[in-house]
Amino acid sequence: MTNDLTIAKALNQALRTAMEEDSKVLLFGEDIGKLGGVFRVTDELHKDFGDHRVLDSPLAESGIVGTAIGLAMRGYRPVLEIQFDGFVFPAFDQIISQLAKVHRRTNGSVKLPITIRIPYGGGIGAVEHHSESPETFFTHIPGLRVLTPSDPQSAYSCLLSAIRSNDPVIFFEPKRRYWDKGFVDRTESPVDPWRARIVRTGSDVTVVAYGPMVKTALQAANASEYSLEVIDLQSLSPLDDRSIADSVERTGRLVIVHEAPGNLGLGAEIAARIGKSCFYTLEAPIERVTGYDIPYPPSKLEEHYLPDHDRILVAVDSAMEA
Amino acid sequence: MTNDLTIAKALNQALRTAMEEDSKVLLFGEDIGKLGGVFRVTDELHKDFGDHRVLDSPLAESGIVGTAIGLAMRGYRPVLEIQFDGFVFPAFDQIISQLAKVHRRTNGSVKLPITIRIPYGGGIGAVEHHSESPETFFTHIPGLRVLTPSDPQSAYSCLLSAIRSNDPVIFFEPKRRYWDKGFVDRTESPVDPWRARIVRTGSDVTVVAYGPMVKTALQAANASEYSLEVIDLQSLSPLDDRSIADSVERTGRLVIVHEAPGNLGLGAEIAARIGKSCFYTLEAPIERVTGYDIPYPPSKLEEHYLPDHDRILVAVDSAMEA
Amino acid sequence: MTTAPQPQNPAVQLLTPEGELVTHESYSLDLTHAQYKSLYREMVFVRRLDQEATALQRQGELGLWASSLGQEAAQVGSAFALEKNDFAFPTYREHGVAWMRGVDPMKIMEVYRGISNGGWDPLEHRCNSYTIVIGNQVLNGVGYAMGCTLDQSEDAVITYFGDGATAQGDVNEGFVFASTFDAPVVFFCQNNQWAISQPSEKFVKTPIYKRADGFGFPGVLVDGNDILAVIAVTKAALDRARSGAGPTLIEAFTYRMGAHTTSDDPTRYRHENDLQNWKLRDPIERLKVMLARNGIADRNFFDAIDIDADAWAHTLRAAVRSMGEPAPESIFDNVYADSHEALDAQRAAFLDYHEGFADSGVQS
Amino acid sequence: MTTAPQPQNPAVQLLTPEGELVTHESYSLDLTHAQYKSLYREMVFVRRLDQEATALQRQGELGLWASSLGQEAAQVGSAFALEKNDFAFPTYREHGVAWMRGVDPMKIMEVYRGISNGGWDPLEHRCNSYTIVIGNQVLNGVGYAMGCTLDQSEDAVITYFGDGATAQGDVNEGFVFASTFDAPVVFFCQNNQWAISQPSEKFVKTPIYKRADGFGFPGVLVDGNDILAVIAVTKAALDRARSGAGPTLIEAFTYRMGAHTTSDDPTRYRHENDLQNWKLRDPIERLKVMLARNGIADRNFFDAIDIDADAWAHTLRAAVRSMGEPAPESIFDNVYADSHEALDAQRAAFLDYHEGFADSGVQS
Ligand SMILES: Cc1ncc(C[n+]2csc(CCOP(=O)(O)OP(=O)(O)O)c2C)c(N)n1
Ligand SMILES: Cc1ncc(C[n+]2csc(CCOP(=O)(O)OP(=O)(O)O)c2C)c(N)n1
Ligand SMILES: [Mg+2]
Ligand SMILES: [Mg+2]
Repeated sequence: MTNDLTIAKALNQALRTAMEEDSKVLLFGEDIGKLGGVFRVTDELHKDFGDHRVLDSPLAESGIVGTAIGLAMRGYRPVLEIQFDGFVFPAFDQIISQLAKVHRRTNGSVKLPITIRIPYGGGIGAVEHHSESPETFFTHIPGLRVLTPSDPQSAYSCLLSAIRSNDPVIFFEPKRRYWDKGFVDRTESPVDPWRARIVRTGSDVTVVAYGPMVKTALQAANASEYSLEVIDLQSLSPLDDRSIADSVERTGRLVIVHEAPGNLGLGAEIAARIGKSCFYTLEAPIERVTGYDIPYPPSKLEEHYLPDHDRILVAVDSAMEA
Repeated sequence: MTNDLTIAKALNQALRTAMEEDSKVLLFGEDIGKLGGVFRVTDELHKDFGDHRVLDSPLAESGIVGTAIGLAMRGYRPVLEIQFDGFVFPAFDQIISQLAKVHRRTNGSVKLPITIRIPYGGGIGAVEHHSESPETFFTHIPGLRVLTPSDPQSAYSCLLSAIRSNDPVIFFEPKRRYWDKGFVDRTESPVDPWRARIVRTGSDVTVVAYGPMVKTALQAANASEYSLEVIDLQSLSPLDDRSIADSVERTGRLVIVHEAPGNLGLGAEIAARIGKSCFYTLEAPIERVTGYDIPYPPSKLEEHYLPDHDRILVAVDSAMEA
Repeated sequence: MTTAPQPQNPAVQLLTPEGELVTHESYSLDLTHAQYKSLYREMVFVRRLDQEATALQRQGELGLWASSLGQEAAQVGSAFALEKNDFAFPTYREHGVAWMRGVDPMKIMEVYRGISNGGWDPLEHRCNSYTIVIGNQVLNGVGYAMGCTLDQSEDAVITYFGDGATAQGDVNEGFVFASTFDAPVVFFCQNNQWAISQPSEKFVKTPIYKRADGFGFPGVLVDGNDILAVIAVTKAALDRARSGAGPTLIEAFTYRMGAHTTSDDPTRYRHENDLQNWKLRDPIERLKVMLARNGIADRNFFDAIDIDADAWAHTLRAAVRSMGEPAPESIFDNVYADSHEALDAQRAAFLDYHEGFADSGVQS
Repeated sequence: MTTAPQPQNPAVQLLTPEGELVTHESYSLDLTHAQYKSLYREMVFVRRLDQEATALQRQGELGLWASSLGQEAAQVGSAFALEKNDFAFPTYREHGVAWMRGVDPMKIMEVYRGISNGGWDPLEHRCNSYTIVIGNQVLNGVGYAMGCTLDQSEDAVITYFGDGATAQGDVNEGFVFASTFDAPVVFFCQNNQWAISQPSEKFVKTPIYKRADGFGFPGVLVDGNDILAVIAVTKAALDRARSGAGPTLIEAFTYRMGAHTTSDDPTRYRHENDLQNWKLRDPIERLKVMLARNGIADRNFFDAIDIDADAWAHTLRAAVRSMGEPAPESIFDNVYADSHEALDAQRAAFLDYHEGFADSGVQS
């Protein structure tokens, strides 16, 4: 069965599927019930599954994650919604001290199959704290997995995999792409969320992106005079650097794109790994096209902060001219 | 005036100096009064400066940082103690959402000259949450500065600079080196905390370390058959990559050492920057010697987790043999 | 869905919804006629500001707006009670407070237009930037108050938060720190019945003001739509704070008459009825009736204010529409207070890059 | 420094410090003689465990120890009140609770020896791993209790924390969530008067149990050194929880007779006097006098238990000393539940590396 769905709707469908296939899956978060979440990703689910499967939480993120851990110990598979990227930090302690460590601490006795959905990234003209890209903080934490889809199909497949995973998964949703449409195959899983996927093949430069920047990278590829291979990471942790290396072995050049500040952004890790594994085949320095090392700016200025296809093209040119 | 001091005592002296030179400097944290802190870094200061300069706080880290922000708005220069590395996370939200952003948000009107002292790192045989190296989380946040000393002299100079800085500074203290002794020149500042310093010159391989690993790197340098140049970063943010690059331009080889997990550890950023800036002079892939991507293990196993001089030597050999 | 809840315990009231002055055993307020009239004027302007901003948002001139409609008495009244040197820590909704602290409304507009994240200088107005992360400002305010004590000054602090915010750890830690240090702070909770789509009675099983007791300081419930009671109660709490007796929690029972923000759609979760009930308790109407009934003001006065407000709103609208935009490279400003070479280098590269596009004629 | 504080309001007591049985208007307890005797035995063993561990730490066999000395009645009594399927969420100090949940003390030793961060299987014993980050376990316990409700089971939860912990955001958020969802959880606060060097009266301006009221559920103060009162009060709270009526906060007023941990030096911050006062209120002595006075047990019984405990402690000591160490590569175990190639690769490289040293004869 295929359908033309928005990312938001694909996520909604994935939640529905997960709830249908496992009665232990429950949704928990602020305003996710009647309101359907501020982005309506949980639309209709409260109505269809009821109070015991879709729970509105008090306004306290540490509380949401902290109690979800207890729910998981009791056998539930909570899928949490954090309303915006900038509001996950009150829960950071529970995430790093408990969520990420309990399975290891208990020698495998206690599993915490918890998914934390977080709409993230900029570009929607929002006020402060509503446009952050905090993936570094979670990718650096052992014990967590981190996924982020880029289109409706990966949204559907990644979210289902996240919920089915027996490990805690931080699931970043590219909020400014929520309304992008695409086909979704729901009968099987045509996408392996844990692997990077080549979303456009090319021979001159490998461009690695994830989440909202995949579309931007594809735009750049369309506009470039060079042949760009665009890779969508999907999984930020574990990082599928082998797929990147395979591509770089062919192209000899790498450009990495993300919205988060460059300093210790994910691009740093990718550059470090590929710089080592492809040391003898890299023909140019690895380029990073990222947010600057500043707090996310007020919305009227966000376009100057966010990587766009021009900045990617300039980086591609640098790589080609090196 | 020079003295043979431990790092803990050098820090204590720096606090005393700062409190003497500016009556707005005050200390705030758990058990820092009569007890003098669990590591005695604030020893005697409560007695000598009184209740209004050395304040024991309730047991709540978000509260400590959150109220310190208000104190700074009122003109104070709070120096906070977080008891152990693993207990800074309840304060993470106040740090990232307020501490790091207020100066920018207020267009420079409000300065937050707050120093957060955090004993960090492993090697002391402690229970869980007492051996973490969380520097990535803070180094990735624009608006913060991050310092970590490696010996008594840098401890003294760095802490004074942190307190005198008009920006918030996260100050990581290498707890397992607290009792290491060395000379401290307190009359002037022989060390610029914001620059990396070459603590041993060499010509074959540049070894970059910081905090507790500087000593380990020096041990490796002593044991190596090659000539190692050892760099102590001191400042993790901003990162003085130019000094590293200068060294690598001479040696052609780089090994980075830290305790934190490798994945998105500081080594990633250093490797990414040097991989780019020294692309044409690097003679071998950049090596990282780091903690593994696992939660810090129980203490009986920590020696297997922590980089030691053998692991550094193996990395040096790899770099030389590449 | 339920009908509009009433505070379970009698709230302090000095002015009934019908505009009658009543007495209270513990609280009273003695204002001049001029002051009563000025309070009315302030509330009308604050409401007009809110209306105008809502309209500007619809027209695309603002990115978002959080309406203060219905909460004018709680905001204007509590801020009126402050001394000049006191310090206010608002959330994102306290336009009435910012107004009373002398903040230029254009600076508020800057924040919701996306030109600045802060707008005004908090130290100049002794009114903090709006805080969006729920609860953060409570601890910041308590810290500021601790500083007032250390300074042995008589300054006090008021920190605002909503009913929803009472769930946050930071708010409760604020109670602990304030209690421990006898900080001169007033915790001013506007219980406007809603946290976005969540009715407050769902998460708050006991009246909010009762929370204070267990932290070792008093709590007071006040009719938040009665500006006189709000002033009296807030003044008393500030006096207490100044005297060194420590914090007070005030629960101002009010109602969010608008949507949560312009992005919100309250029809998904609340009945129109609730709103109608609360319209009968409108804080501005109430004071107006009192002024008229007691012959303090007449129709000419009210009309003149409306005309003033209209004119003012007109100017505001025009000013917002023609607001300039900061230079792109200003995104690098003020990230650090001390010099920062690495960021200077990023700014320089940024300028070079845009220079490049300008030269080549490419649109960036 | 002050003399040992007394609870300001009368705490529930069924057994006086002098070992007299007294009645209480709301609480009573009916135990068999065998049960009384077994409670005594459990407390003696828990104390012995604590002594032994303290000694082992001094001898370098443990990395650290957090003593439960003086808190045996609070811990053994509250855990005694649990049903088999109830779930306990301890801090790092509840050795008496772990003991009562059937956790092998060797597993506790593993944690403090640095061999494991968790020791036992929490699901098997329905007793969570020790939680070190202050307050975290309170939310985890509340969540588990919410699950009990969703399951429509009669299971209940008890979650432990100290007086110091009441300042933490997580603990207060735990109160909010429990109240909102009527979660079947008992908040059991051992007010042992100290949070490391901080006397509880410094940060807690009003008795802790009173905190509950403002969150919408009852709080009870109990003499934490009176095991009978602890059992009665905890049982009542658990029953209430099971019935769907929601949480209860119990403040068990007790005293930390030892140092905070073996790393601590209490002479820096407290008078020896305080301790002496509290020795008169020793929880074990109190029950012993009651047993003797009422002819429930005699000297032979007490002596036999001491001999048993000695023998047991001897075995424990030997076992700890000869405890094996996990394989180095086990540090990679159980980081993830599902397969994880990247980490498998790290483990393989780790093994290769050590293999290399083994081959070359180099000591790693
Ligand atoms: C930490 C955090 N979580 C979530 C949000 C999103 N959010 C913004 S306002 C709001 C509701 C606030 O309700 P209340 O405290 O009652 O204040 P009100 O909006 O009614 O004035 C929420 C959930 C936020 N801003 N910060
Ligand atoms: C979040 C956090 N901050 C600080 C610490 C360090 N610490 C360990 S125990 C303790 C005092 C706890 O006091 P209390 O809650 O009264 O429990 P008690 O030790 O008396 O049983 C502190 C500050 C910690 N473990 N976690
Ligand atoms: Mg509200
Ligand atoms: Mg205690």
